[in-house]
Amino acid sequence: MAEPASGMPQAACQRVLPNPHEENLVNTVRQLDRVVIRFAGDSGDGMQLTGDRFTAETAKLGNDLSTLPNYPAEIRAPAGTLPGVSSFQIHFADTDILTPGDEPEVLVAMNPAALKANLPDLKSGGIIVVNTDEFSKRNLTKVGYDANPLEDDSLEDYQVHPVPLTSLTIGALEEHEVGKKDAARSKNMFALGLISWMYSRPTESTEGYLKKKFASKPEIAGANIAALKAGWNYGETAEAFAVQYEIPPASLAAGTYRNITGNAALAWGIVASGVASDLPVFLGAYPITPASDILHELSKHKRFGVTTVQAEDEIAAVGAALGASWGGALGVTTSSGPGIALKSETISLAVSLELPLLVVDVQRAGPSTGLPTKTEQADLMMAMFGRHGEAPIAVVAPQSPSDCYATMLEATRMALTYRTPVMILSDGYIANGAEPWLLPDMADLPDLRVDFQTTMNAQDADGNDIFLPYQRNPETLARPWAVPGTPGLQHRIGGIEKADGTGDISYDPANHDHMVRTRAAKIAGIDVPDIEVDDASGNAKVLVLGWGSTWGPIGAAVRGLHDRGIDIARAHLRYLNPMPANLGEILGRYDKVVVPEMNLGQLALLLRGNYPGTDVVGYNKVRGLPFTSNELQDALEEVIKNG
Amino acid sequence: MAEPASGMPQAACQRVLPNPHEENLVNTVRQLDRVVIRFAGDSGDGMQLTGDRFTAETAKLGNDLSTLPNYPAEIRAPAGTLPGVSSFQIHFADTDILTPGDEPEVLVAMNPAALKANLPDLKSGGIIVVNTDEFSKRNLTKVGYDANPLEDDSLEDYQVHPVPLTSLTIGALEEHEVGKKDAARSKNMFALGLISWMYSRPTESTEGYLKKKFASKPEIAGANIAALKAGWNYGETAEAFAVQYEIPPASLAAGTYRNITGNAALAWGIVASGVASDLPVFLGAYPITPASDILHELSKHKRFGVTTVQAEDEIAAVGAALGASWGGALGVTTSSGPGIALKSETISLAVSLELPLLVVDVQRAGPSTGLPTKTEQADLMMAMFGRHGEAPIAVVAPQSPSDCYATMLEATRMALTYRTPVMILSDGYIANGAEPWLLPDMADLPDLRVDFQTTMNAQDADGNDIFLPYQRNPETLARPWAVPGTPGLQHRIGGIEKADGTGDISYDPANHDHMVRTRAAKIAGIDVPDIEVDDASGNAKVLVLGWGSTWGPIGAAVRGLHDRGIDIARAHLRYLNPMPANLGEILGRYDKVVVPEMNLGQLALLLRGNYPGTDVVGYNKVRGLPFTSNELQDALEEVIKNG
Amino acid sequence: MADVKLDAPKLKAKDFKSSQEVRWCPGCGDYAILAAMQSFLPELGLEREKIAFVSGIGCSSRFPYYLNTYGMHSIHGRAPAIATGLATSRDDLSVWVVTGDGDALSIGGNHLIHALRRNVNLKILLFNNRIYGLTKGQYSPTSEPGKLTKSSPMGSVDAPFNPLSLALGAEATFVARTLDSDRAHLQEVLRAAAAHEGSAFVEIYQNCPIFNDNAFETLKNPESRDEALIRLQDGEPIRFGDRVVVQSGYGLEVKNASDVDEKDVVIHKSDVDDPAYAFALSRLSGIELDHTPVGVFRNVKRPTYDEGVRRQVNEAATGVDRKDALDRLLHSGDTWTVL
Amino acid sequence: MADVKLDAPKLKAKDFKSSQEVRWCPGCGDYAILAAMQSFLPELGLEREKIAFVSGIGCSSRFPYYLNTYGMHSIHGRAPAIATGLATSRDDLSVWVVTGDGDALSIGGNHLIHALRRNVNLKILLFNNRIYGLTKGQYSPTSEPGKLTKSSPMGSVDAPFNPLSLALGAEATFVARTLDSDRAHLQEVLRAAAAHEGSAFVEIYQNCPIFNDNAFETLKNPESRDEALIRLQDGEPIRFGDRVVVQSGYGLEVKNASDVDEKDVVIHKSDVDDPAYAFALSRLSGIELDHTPVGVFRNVKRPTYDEGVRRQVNEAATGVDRKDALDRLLHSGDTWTVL
Ligand SMILES: Cc1ncc(C[n+]2csc(CCOP(=O)(O)OP(=O)(O)O)c2C)c(N)n1
Ligand SMILES: Cc1ncc(C[n+]2csc(CCOP(=O)(O)OP(=O)(O)O)c2C)c(N)n1
Ligand code: SF4
Ligand code: SF4
Ligand SMILES: [Mg+2]
Ligand SMILES: [Mg+2]
Repeated sequence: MAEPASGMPQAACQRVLPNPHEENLVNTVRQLDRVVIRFAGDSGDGMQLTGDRFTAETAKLGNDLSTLPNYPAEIRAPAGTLPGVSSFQIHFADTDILTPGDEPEVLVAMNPAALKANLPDLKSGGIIVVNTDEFSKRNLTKVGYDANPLEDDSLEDYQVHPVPLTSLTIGALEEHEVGKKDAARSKNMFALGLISWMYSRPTESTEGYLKKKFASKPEIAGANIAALKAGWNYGETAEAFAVQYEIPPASLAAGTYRNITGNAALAWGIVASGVASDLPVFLGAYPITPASDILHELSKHKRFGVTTVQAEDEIAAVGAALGASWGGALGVTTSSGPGIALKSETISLAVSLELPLLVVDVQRAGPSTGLPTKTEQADLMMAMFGRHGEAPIAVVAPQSPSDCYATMLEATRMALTYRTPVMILSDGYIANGAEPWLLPDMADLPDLRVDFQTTMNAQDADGNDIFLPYQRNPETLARPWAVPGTPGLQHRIGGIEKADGTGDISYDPANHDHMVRTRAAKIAGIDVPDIEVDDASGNAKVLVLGWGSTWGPIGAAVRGLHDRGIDIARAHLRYLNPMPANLGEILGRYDKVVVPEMNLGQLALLLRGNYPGTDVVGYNKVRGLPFTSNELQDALEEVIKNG
Repeated sequence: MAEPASGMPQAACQRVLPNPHEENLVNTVRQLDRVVIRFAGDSGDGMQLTGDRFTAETAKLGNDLSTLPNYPAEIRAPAGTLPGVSSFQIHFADTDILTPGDEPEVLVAMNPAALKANLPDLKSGGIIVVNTDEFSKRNLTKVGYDANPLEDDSLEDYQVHPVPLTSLTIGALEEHEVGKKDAARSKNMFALGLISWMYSRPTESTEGYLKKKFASKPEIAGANIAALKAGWNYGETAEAFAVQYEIPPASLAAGTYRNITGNAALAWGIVASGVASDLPVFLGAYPITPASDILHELSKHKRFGVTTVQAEDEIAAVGAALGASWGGALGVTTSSGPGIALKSETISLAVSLELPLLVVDVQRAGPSTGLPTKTEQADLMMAMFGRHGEAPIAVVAPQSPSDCYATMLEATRMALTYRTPVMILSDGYIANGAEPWLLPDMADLPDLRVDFQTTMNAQDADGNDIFLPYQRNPETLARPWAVPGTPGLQHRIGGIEKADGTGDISYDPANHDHMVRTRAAKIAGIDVPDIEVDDASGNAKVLVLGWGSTWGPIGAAVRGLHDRGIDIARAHLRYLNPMPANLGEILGRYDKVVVPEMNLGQLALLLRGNYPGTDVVGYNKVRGLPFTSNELQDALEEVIKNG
Repeated sequence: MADVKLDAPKLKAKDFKSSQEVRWCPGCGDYAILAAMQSFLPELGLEREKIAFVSGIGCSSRFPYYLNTYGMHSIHGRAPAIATGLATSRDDLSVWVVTGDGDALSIGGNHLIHALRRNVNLKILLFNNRIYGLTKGQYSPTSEPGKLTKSSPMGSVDAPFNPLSLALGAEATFVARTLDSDRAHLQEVLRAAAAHEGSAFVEIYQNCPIFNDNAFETLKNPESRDEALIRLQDGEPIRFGDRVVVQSGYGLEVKNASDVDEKDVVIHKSDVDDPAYAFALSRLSGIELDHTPVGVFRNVKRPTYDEGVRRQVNEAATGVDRKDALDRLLHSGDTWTVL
Repeated sequence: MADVKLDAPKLKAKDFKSSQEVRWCPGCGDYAILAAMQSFLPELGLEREKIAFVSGIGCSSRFPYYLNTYGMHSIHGRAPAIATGLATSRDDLSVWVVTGDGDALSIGGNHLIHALRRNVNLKILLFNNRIYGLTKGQYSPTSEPGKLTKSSPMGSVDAPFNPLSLALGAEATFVARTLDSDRAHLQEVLRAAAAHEGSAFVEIYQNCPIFNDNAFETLKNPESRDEALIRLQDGEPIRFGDRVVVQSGYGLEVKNASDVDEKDVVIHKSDVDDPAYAFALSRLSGIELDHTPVGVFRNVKRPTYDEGVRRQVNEAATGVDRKDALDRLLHSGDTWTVL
């Protein structure tokens, strides 16, 4: 049970309980179970900060939530233009939730561009809070509005609240020691105050945040806090805002939570992997959207013995990581599609060397440069097969932002235990999306410590102790990891085929066949947990099976069907190579298996190929956007109906 | 009907017709329908030349034949060592043949290393002609022979002909003006003469060849010719050689033939593609085994308007080829696995730019450096999927050395018609193997000329003529190819997603989905001929389906089964993406489809995935060697028997 | 390359504007370079279709979209390779490469040095803002040591390249430097680059107001620039403000004019064959920009790669009937006939 | 890097021989380099396990197999990148890179120049035989223009790199050249390279008797070598045969000793900070080898990359309880508790 944080501004305490007969009275408070709000403005308007603060307030209140920031693509467009729009969406509820929401019900639009860009997504009948001060002729023309949409009937399907946010903010700050420009820049805090009032969020933590952030500029802190309060009070007093909403806390598992993005969770999962394995972490990376933030985040954590090398290119990045792995570090490399493609030759070397290596692919829309800021799941086949020769590697995919942490630990376990590269397939949606994360207990950190080889491991014909660098662990098929510096175990490794055992170059046909099969068997034999099916009723004929970031939307869709009494089973694949041992059996239980993917059917092809007899139905959209749970619900229902 | 070439040395005319009762008489001539001979010696012994000349003689005699050279791997080992052994195998027959033969029946071993390295392959009971002069204590120890195998019973399963080749040659050349060293170097010609006698081959063309080759050193030419004749005469006179063999000509299709390796045919296919399309050819390449010879060959053919650029690396090589394609050339890049992996990011760009590009992958054993001189088929999945994003390209595979020529023309047709990269999957076996090729008639050269875009192709809202660089041909979905230099059609292309039609950058989700599907549809819609099945009896329950270089061994195996009255159907895939439209229907006809591949089952996975319901049985060996037809025959029989 | 006639432009700057809206951050130095380029291009005396721009990826690499010529916005670092293919196979085009410090020197370093050593007929414009702009502000191979960025929160420990030294070490035949903010100078350098047969390497200091603002302020600020900016003029003594440049060992040194004998002042000559002088010049300023020469450092003639390649092909191909030659090729060597 | 003590070797050459049979062509220059290396390594004063060799692909790159140290035969061109990862994460190892002219300068050019500018503590030995050996004889980026090979049957039109000029343009702190056939000189150079803190770039002229025989004959043949080979000695005037080297403009020139005033003879100093002198020296001989200096061209101190990276990590990590810090990291910033 969540404990709602206290400390709302004074006015908030005077709220009136909902009264169905007085709905139109001022300050009616209405209970909602969930709401989706989107803050949208120019890149310079501070929408990400606004969203982050609203999220923090909401989290403290005990709601479950999920967020999705949306930055302008690639380039910084001039202020007030459509490509310059930045937005932040939050979905929060009194139950656990799975996605940042299909359609916002509330849109805060700081300028005409933000209105125009986001209106198509708004739920019909939704609320629009709009900054009228920015609706000048000039700004309207900039985005192609012939007429002012606030003045014609184009918004008649929505509840529009026109608020002169800029001038109200400036007005509220008249007595503060800040210039007009700085005052105007606080308008996002005014908006935050207003929306916080509307949804009964406490603003105290934001005040504290602002004081800390602007510790060296107390006048700015003061102005922002004043704007925040002014916004709150404006909601409280302005007649236009007839209703205030309350979303009761969700009943979440007990524990301490924080909000976390996928990239941060991934970086922290790497840090945790270093701690759990007691190895130094070595990241070789080259910046690329949407993976760069992992490099940025890890660069901050040198205190964990994390080395980050910004290499000259992706090939050098993975090469350096592999060199560090050879030296006994946990070698990691992070990139997105184009960079992963470049790394493929070196990953193939890592397969041959049988050294641990973590390769993170934060997938974005392709092919080629594609849509760098948009999400996609179209690198699965490259992860599986994008190397010359038979070069199998392990592949795993996190299913949500916070899940990145645990997935990285799992990937590390696989890499270290089996001495193999592991590809981690995140995507843009997971990378930048955020959700509350129940912080794990340090006592539960797995023990991933490694036994480095330090002694001879065999005897030659004459009974002398010798070291065989490709002598395998009979259970895992892993070879010894004898790092340079280990006395007496000097040996040479390389990309030419090696005799199993000795590691000497071997052109023997039988040995090559044996090695190809052994490397394949090693990956196929990786110990992965069984996949779990959620088939509450036990009557489902259709299974929906996803992987990666579709977890949230699929879950929400399935919940919708279940709520409507429609039977459907659900499972989600974290382990893509090897797949769980029980998967075939599970697939066999259902008449049809629906596989929603943000690609043209990559997992579907693998399932058809690996589990003959399974009737796989793909649901594929490649729009650079996550699925909405509504579309999925419709699609699943359709399959169920058509038997 | 082949016309046997005349002009054998005198002695050959005095042969005696075979007489079953006189088998042990001197100079008995026995008819054979086929034979497999392997010449083996040190790298410096000139075995490739010997094999080539024997091949030329055999071809002229009208036999069908197939050859396979085998060079030492990678490095030049010291003389007389096992890694330094070089060999050349030829299979010739009085019918058409499909492979260089599983096991040699005759081994010419110029030194102990050659004997040791090749003996395991020799058919039991086979003939060994061995140069006894090289069997010194020192040479024997070098290769780990404790005792002289010529002197113990280790060769008792074979018919051994010990011949002091070196001293006989030196002796024969005593009166020639060459030093002892040069004389000794002619021993390969002595051996050639002897084997030519044994198999009744004319040596005239070799004499001509030697005269031409050593035109500037007539004494060397003379010595070689003398050695050749001495070898012949030695066969004729030495009592040891009781039997002479004859293999009557095969009845091959009428026309002019030449022997050709896969790499040469591929290079000539590229030359022919330039001629057929009337485009300049631009090859960007970086040397790599076993693809370098294509670069070497094309470098010689500048007279065809072929430009070859030896780039700084594979990424530059494909980049330059793509740049040239943009400029209106036929852009080609050639490499092997490691290099193709490096090219993948740029191929993904080519997919997005929708420009023609030919990418040749001469596959070798992987992963990583693998076994560079050994063959494999393990890059199929990389060809299909080894790029980030949904980046489909066309994939074709030649089935034999001479087939490379036609396959390149087909690849060019696809690339030019559909404006797409096309991957051509050859392999080491095809690349270096050789077979007779019925030379095509120039009149049959396809017309591959392209319509470059030179005019506007649309109108804007105001009725002005405009150029839409992504306006598609409704039939092929190809976009216009408007090369720089074309007046009025200036436009910009790039790897960011483009609006269909205009080609302008577009972040529109619906457009991205449309473009992803359109690129996929374009490849899926490529016009490829139906696959043909050879199911003579019509009673087969099992189909064997191969791709690429397994064509020969599979064909030979199937012929063996048919000869034994066992029903089996057979088909071979040249078009791997898209697959022929009738393939599904064909697969559906059979209870089981056996797919032999020199990988762990890549085509098998694709077939299972794309043609659900097909019972695919993989036959996989990854030994760096082609299949033998015997093992295939056994494996197929097994499947047929087990129903 | 297309025969550049640097006279009588019949096109205007506006003829080189494309229909695409220009999208860099407000105040980005790329705008000035674009404007300078658009008003310079008519001087080439070429039709627009004879000009091709190839870029990699980066803010700077969006340049081709804004020019009404042929353009390719390719992939990160590969523009010199792609342009090599185009320039080698097409002698009628004027081929320009636009790249950034990350694009050209980090991921694309290999293609750059190879294009320069081969002397492919490309005009390579490196927009050096000493930062990764597009990916939001990581340090680049030209950032100053100690630079604080998202990927170097404790300060970068990378020693930077000196792009001109690197180009000279890679046998570049034309090496120049200019500034985004000085249109006249920029155009003068573009003019010289265009007239050069072979690879012309031009480093353009470009301000990124968002991630590395004022990186080149020393050279722009009226208070400092006279002390820092050295305008090279062929055949002229190197002077700036009241300073002059003199030889010192194998390098160069700045002195007060008053302390130096007039005859000791170095006379700038870009056409010296030995690159040692240009190299010395490139070392006059390091990352600190205290004495920064701009202008053409080196401009010498050497056979171009593309011309060499084409000459061989043309020699071999002249007068050849390809179809006939193909038939003869197929029939060359040992053949036999089955009747 | 592991603390190199250049004294009291307790190991012998044979201790550095691995069990693998050496497999180069008879007469290959690589044998001599290997022998020199094996008898030099004891001088490092390090245990064998403290030494790691990383190579790319090429004949030369098989080198690590033959040394009883740790070794990685990696992939083509990538050895400097892989070695950078090893050297940066392990301060206790002596890391050597063995590469060829194709491996280092063609496909691996980018990693090479970046390792040099960063000054990663690597000893990079470039076996320059001016040809691609392993792939059987195509021209390389150091082959002479006009070279006839299988891939250039009408003669190569590529202008070559001067590897030392390139390294200097890439900010190399240690640059040297030596010859396969002169064991004493080779070892002297290896000694200096080993003692250098940072990237040491050593070009070794290596004969490939199979595909490019006698490429360096001018420097080896007793009849020509005295006229061609210049042995650099720190602090000594540069003389060879009856010739001397004098400054000429920003470069250097060879003169008859008798025509030159003793004081004008250049005194070789490898420790000059300004790379202009070393660059001038690198230009003294081009592809023709007419006046070829061997020895240490440049040897200066500059902070190393790996040391800088490690210092930051060590500073930050000292005294940190990682598990505890992880717990605090997870709980940092805004958190809330559900009871
Ligand atoms: C293969 C690949 N790796 C990384 C990226 C991401 N990326 C795009 S531009 C860029 C660097 C841009 O810096 P610069 O070349 O200096 O250009 P600027 O934006 O500063 O003009 C990077 C790392 C990419 N697009 N492709
Ligand atoms: C990615 C890749 N491309 C190409 C090759 C083929 N290859 C191997 S070594 C080599 C060049 C060798 O030349 P060099 O580096 O000079 O070494 P050398 O053999 O002369 O010692 C090439 C092109 C390869 N192994 N991998
Ligand atoms: S980030 Fe910098 S370089 Fe890029 S457009 Fe903005 S100001 Fe220009
Ligand atoms: S090919 Fe040349 S470099 Fe390679 S091993 Fe033989 S002689 Fe040495
Ligand atoms: Mg930049
Ligand atoms: Mg070489």
